Amino acid sequence: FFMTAQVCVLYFAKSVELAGVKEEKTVAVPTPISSHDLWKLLLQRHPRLCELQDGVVLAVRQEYVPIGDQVLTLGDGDEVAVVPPLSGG
Amino acid sequence: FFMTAQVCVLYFAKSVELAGVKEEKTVAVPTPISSHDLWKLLLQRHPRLCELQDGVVLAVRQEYVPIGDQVLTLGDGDEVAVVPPLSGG
Amino acid sequence: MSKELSDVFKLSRDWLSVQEVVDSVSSPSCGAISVFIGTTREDEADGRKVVGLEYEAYEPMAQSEFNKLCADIRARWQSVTHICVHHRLGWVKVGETSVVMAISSPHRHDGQQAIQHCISQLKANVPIWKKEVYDTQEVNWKENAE
Amino acid sequence: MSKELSDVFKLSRDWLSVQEVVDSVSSPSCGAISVFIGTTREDEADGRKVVGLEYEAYEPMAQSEFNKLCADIRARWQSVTHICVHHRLGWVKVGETSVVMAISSPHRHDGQQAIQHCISQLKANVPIWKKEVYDTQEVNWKENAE
Repeated sequence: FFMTAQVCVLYFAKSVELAGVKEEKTVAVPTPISSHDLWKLLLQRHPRLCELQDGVVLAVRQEYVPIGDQVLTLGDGDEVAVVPPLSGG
Repeated sequence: FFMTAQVCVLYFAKSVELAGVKEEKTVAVPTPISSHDLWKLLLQRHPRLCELQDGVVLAVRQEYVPIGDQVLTLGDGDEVAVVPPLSGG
Repeated sequence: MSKELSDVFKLSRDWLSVQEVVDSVSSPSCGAISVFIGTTREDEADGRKVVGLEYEAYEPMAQSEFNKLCADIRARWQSVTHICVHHRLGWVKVGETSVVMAISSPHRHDGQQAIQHCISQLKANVPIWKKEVYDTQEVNWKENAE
Repeated sequence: MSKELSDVFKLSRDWLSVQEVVDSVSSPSCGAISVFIGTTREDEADGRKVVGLEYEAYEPMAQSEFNKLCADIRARWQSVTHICVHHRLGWVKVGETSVVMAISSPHRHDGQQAIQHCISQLKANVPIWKKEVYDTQEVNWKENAE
């Protein structure tokens, strides 16, 4: 039994250039969903994101989530971010 | 065969209070002399310096010299300093 | 003596003031302030000269990761009193300061270890990115080694 | 790129400027500046309150010991670029800064280790002394633990 959540997807750094967008306010996403499947869904929307494959992680509700088996339960309005390798400092 | 040098003795920190003087421009000192005997000579001039006994060192021509067997060759005008434990910083 | 502790994080599009960061961690109970300042270095890559860096952040998450980092620092070095980090966003010319951080503590050893942990964990965990901009107009997104 | 190195030591009867010390080690080749600031802490000893510290130095020897310390630092961390230490003399009220030191280096690790060595060796080897002055007018010459 799956539901759909309307999440807000944020892009940062190189992922903005690859996706061609900084923010998508309502993206329909099945929930629950593994972080791996969530990433695949974003890759379908923006195939050039595959350049980031190595080193990218997601942030869900402002918490880091590695791309893998972890199952995420999403709600409407939740923030999902594409997080390329950090370079602050 | 001993000679005598007229050295300048400088006192710092607590040794100023104990000696009652900051600087003695010409103090006659036999040379060569061990640093231990040089310290004894200063103690004879200012007996209260014995309060510093533990932890004091000398500086001769602005180089540290521990109080011990080291033999010093002094010349007229050489600077000898009484160096209580440091507390900079 | 009750001890007030402060954790201050600021993302700024303006020039950073070292004095302001130092002042914000000063405390009469602290004998030691450890400071780290990161600046953009003159550099070359493949014959191109770096003219500056462009920073961006995931701002609310940067603040929450900073809060976690402060909790981690305080768990490791319990004498740490105040922590302050100011980080630039936007365009930072070569030679300008990109980050200033200061930590105060009663004695110096805790603060010195804490400041090293603070900069390495900030680079590892706080969502901030920079791209190098070259004299050829080309750009390159950087990646922290650690 | 030829590298100018500077070692600056100042004994000052005036208030110390952190910015001045930081500026004097800045260099376009350096991405990292490590800073240590020592201040006089509010303290009590046997029920007496410390109101301030009185510093003195064997000035020419302090300079020559600082020069030796810089040579030692440069031998241990060869990427260290500039070293600057400003130290107060005379009367320093509680809460005021007694020493500011900064070291610049291309990358941060060398500078962070060097600054720790710099403060501990300064305390151990540079002929400077302080006495605590209490609210009772009593005084006590201090002794560095290390």
